[in-house]
Amino acid sequence: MDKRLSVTLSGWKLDNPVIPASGTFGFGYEFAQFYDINELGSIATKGTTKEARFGNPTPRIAECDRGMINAVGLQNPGIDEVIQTEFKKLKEVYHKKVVANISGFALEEYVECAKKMDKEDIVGILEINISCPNVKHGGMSFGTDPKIAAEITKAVKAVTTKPVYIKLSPNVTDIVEIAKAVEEAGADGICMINTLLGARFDLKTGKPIIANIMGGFSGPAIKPIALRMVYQVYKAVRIPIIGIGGIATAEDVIEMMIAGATAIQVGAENCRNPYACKEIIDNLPILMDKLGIEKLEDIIGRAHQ
Amino acid sequence: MDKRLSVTLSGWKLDNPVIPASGTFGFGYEFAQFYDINELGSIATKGTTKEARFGNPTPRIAECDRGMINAVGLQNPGIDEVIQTEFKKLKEVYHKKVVANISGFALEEYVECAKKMDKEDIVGILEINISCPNVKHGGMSFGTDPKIAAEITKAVKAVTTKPVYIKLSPNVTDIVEIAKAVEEAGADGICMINTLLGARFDLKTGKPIIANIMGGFSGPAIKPIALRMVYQVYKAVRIPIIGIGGIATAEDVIEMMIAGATAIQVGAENCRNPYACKEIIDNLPILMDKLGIEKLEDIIGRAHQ
Amino acid sequence: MKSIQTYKILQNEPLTQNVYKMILEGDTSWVTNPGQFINITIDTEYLKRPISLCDYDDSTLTIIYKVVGAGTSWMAKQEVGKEIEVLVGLGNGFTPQQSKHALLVGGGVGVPPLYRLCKDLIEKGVEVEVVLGFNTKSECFYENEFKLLGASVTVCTVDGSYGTKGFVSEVIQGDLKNYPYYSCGPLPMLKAVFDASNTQGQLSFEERMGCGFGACMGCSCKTLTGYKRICVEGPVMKSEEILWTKD
Amino acid sequence: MKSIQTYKILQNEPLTQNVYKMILEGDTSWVTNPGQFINITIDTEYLKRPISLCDYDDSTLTIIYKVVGAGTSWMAKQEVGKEIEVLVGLGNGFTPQQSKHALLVGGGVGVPPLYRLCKDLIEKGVEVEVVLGFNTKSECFYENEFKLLGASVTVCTVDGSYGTKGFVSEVIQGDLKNYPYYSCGPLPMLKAVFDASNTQGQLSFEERMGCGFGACMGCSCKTLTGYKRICVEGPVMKSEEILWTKD
Ligand SMILES: Cc1cc2nc3c(=O)[nH]c(=O)nc-3n(C[C@H](O)[C@H](O)[C@H](O)COP(=O)(O)OP(=O)(O)OC[C@H]3O[C@@H](n4cnc5c(N)ncnc54)[C@H](O)[C@@H]3O)c2cc1C
Ligand SMILES: Cc1cc2nc3c(=O)[nH]c(=O)nc-3n(C[C@H](O)[C@H](O)[C@H](O)COP(=O)(O)OP(=O)(O)OC[C@H]3O[C@@H](n4cnc5c(N)ncnc54)[C@H](O)[C@@H]3O)c2cc1C
Ligand SMILES: Cc1cc2nc3c(=O)[nH]c(=O)nc-3n(C[C@H](O)[C@H](O)[C@H](O)COP(=O)(O)O)c2cc1C
Ligand SMILES: Cc1cc2nc3c(=O)[nH]c(=O)nc-3n(C[C@H](O)[C@H](O)[C@H](O)COP(=O)(O)O)c2cc1C
Ligand code: FES
Ligand code: FES
Repeated sequence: MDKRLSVTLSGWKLDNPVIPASGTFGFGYEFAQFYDINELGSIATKGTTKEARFGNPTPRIAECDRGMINAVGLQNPGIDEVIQTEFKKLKEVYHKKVVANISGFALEEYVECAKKMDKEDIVGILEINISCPNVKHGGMSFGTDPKIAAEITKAVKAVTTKPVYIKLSPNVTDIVEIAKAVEEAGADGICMINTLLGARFDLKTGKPIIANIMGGFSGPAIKPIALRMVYQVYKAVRIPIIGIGGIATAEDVIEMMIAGATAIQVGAENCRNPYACKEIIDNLPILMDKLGIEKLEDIIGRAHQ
Repeated sequence: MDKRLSVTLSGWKLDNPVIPASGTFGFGYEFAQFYDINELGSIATKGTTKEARFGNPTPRIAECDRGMINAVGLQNPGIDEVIQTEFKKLKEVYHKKVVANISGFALEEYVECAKKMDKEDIVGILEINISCPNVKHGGMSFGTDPKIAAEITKAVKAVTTKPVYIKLSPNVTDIVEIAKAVEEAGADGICMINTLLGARFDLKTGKPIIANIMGGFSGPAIKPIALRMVYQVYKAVRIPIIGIGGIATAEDVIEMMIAGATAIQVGAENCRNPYACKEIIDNLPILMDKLGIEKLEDIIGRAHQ
Repeated sequence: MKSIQTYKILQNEPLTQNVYKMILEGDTSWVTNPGQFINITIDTEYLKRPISLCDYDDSTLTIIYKVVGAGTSWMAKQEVGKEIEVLVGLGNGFTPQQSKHALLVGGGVGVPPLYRLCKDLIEKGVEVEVVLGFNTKSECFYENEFKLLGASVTVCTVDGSYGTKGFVSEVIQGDLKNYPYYSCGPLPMLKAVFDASNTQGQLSFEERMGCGFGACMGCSCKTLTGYKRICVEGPVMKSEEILWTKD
Repeated sequence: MKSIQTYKILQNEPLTQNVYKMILEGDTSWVTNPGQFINITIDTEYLKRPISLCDYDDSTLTIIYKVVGAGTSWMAKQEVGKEIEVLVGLGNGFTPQQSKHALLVGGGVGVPPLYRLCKDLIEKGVEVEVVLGFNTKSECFYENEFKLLGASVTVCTVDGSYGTKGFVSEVIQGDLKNYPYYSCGPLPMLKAVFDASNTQGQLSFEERMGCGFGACMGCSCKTLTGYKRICVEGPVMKSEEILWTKD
């Protein structure tokens, strides 16, 4: 472990800023067969809801140029099962804290999930997903309205002592406005961005490839949009940002931190390459030497200096 | 010329649906050295403003994964010079009508430009850019507010008999709302999408690559977002859509038309490959044969059937 | 064990106009069952491409794939000697059952995974009836290979240009309806086989995949025994757990 | 004439640790002036990469490039015999003037375009003074090549490890200040040359480009004679038209 890689999120010191993104890493233990997942900074666990959900019909996946669309729709076994079964399995192979991602279809659901997560030692940060484009009634629409976003933030903050990070949707006119609203409402940090709404069509049948028609588009293709948004939000808020969107290499991590991220998450790239996070962590010190970066923390928000 | 490729925009019959997008094809004549530009469906000319503009400081270009960011900022010699010099040069090598793209910083400017364009025979469609992310005070902000978008549409419609197509910004929460507003205000068609706001940073210096910090991101990377938006807007309006965003191949044209476009524009791809539009037009009949498409017009909006 | 491995292409030749056979040299110690699959890195595309094992030995994997899009076109262009990156150890595969008879039904590129299964069953002393379905004569492959294993083979073509005219399900008559079956092919074929048989079987499914190793939930399906991921708990499902009612 | 052409790599060898010389075989009939440039298609990157001509004859182009990022790294890896796609016929280039003396000042990879210019000037009977600037000894290249053309050459290194210690502008003293000059290199060097000289010259500029052939307005600059595109009206500008005031 290289001390130069360490970053701090709301008092929690991570060995490195590399966190697999929610939904692309299951509950983590699937990856233990590829490498020691304790090398990761942390793990953002699959979006969890109050009740078990199957999610959307298949096909749920469409390939794109340097990216993919997913319309999984928050498949998960429900919060009780997540805590009892999934976290337990994860703890057998992983000894750090997680970023626990929760979703809901009503304010009360977020609150109930937050209450339950609050009791779990394994939870280092509560990541509140108000930006899932793949579920009707809720999800993304919470993330496009600053007032509702702030309400959810307040309600969750009221029932937990864990740091609360709000995960923002990029499918908005003004992401800064929403970031400011959740900061004001007490958010401890911001995770951004979730997927962009996208679609693909089958040339032969003329039908949408995704059963749900649209889904969340992510991967290296969306990186310039994520970088722009992180840059804008860093300028406007004082709470830390976990930068997400198109990260696939150590270079991408540095660029995202320069834009303003304190840590980063890797999403789609885990799907195409199960070793993605490990490779990034291994390459970071080499790249830092090349660029003359002493400590990663030094470059957070450097573009703003 | 293959009759199977022909499409109709507001009564104007194009030989094919392939139109180079505004800003990526100059005033057209630069491309005459590469091939006979009369093979094109039409040409969307460089964004024109009332007064001459130098645009933004350089660097104005940043490369991205499968795309590029530009922050040209509407460099153009002003409408009078465009009509007198640029259109004249274009007419020497090109004998069809153009899609004349105009921009403004205030409602009056759009009106004045529209009045002048209205008198030009070469103008087949007036493309009103309310979505340029590269200029302060105006441009994109017009395109994010349905009320202002409708006002500009009405004002322009009042001074011209040419078909008026409004070019929409993708940097919004709800593009359907804006599309409906401009349709209601009398727009004859919609061009979508303009560029997505993006940024890149230099790893060595930590500075933004674009002098203006942010710019418009486009190219194949953004295609899934453009497809989704065209699909959504086709569902909601009855006026024709010119589909724009990431088109680089004949396959992309078919996919965009399936989503709901009557014609398409090719942007960034012209920069990386001056023959892009010609290659697409040449490949279309071959691909149509392979897919069993008799006439291109048959597939417009096929995903909605 | 799942892992990313490098394989060298030993052979890459067309069996029909669009269907290729590729032999890959490298680690095969991870294989546990016929019907497992691998996920091939395509240099020009974002996601990997899942392809079933057709056969394997101590140092080679054989796959058979149909060229349908960008990824498989790229595969068809790769030359012998080239090294490719593959995610291996994927899927449950078929469980060859001890029984007197067995019925194997494959359609199109659903045929290949049945080949090794057939070999294993015959080795166990099972008498194997193989039914292979194709659209037309020019698309047929591997009839002879199955015969050489000692199986009894019926080929059907939809247009009747070779073998029996019609769908594979029409051949499942008499005794065949009572043989434990193993099937792989397009969804309507699987359903027809399920409907035609009076007994239990194993069916191999396809789905668009994000990861292929269980992380993304892209390939989920509902079964009588809960939600399953085609890439981990599948691609092979038992007929008893499938949410189908007989037509 | 601008067009896309295919060229075959005849040579691709390092001159220093990071600077490579590449010889390309193909059409050269489009060349009109030294200092023009080509735009090279990089298989792995979206945009083409602009590189100046160092030299040319009836069937070959020579370029010299420094490996700085993804595109030039890709170029360095291409093997002799490989064919690459290039957009050619770009830029105005230098206009070699008849004069008794000429001063050529190049810095780093600004040196290559001066080579053919030097050749052309000497052919015209001009006495050429060449000043080449590099950071350090190990980065120096082409001193001897210029000497072989018959030019008088001074090399400067910033760290003094070879030749004269310091910046090229420090060498521009005495008579040299009155020679018509031609310069290519980093912006601060161009400005220093502009400041040091008492007469007129031609300066070659760089800018990030979208298209490289005049369509996108990505590379514009303001001059005393209006807005210019570095890729069409440039990369070479006359000192008279530049919006600089002498320091
Ligand atoms: C478990 C499994 C085993 C398979 N075994 C074989 C085999 O042995 N031989 C064979 O020829 N084919 C097999 N397939 C189908 C094969 O994966 C697809 O034909 C292939 O991915 C198409 O890729 P492409 O780039 O050529 O097509 P494109 O249409 O360009 O692919 C675009 C995207 O869609 C996906 N896709 C397209 N068709 C399918 C499909 N039928 N199933 C799953 N994903 C698809 C691709 O993987 C890619 O992500 C199998 C599929 C699965 C899921
Ligand atoms: C007219 C002209 C002539 C040139 N001639 C030469 C030459 O003869 N030899 C040589 O070594 N270099 C030359 N350059 C610079 C060369 O174009 C860049 O070094 C090269 O594009 C870097 O590409 P990359 O992918 O390795 O770097 P990256 O940094 O990965 O490139 C990313 C993007 O930035 C652009 N870019 C990066 N640096 C520059 C730069 N200095 N100028 C313009 N665009 C840049 C790239 O083209 C690409 O679009 C010239 C530039 C111009 C504009
Ligand atoms: C297959 C898949 C499933 C996802 N599921 C979730 C989820 O359950 N909760 C969530 O907040 N984000 C989810 N996301 C979004 C990612 O966490 C991430 O924000 C997004 O993919 C952008 O990062 P990327 O470009 O690296 O993929 C999912 C993304 C993918 C690709
Ligand atoms: C270099 C450049 C300049 C552009 N200038 C204009 C412009 O002047 N007016 C306008 O409406 N759109 C302009 N655009 C946007 C394009 O017309 C098009 O809407 C966008 O690039 C998306 O298409 P693409 O993905 O094919 O590039 C410009 C785009 C580029 C890349
Ligand atoms: S494809 Fe990702 S879980 Fe099956
Ligand atoms: S680079 Fe496009 S105009 Fe010069």
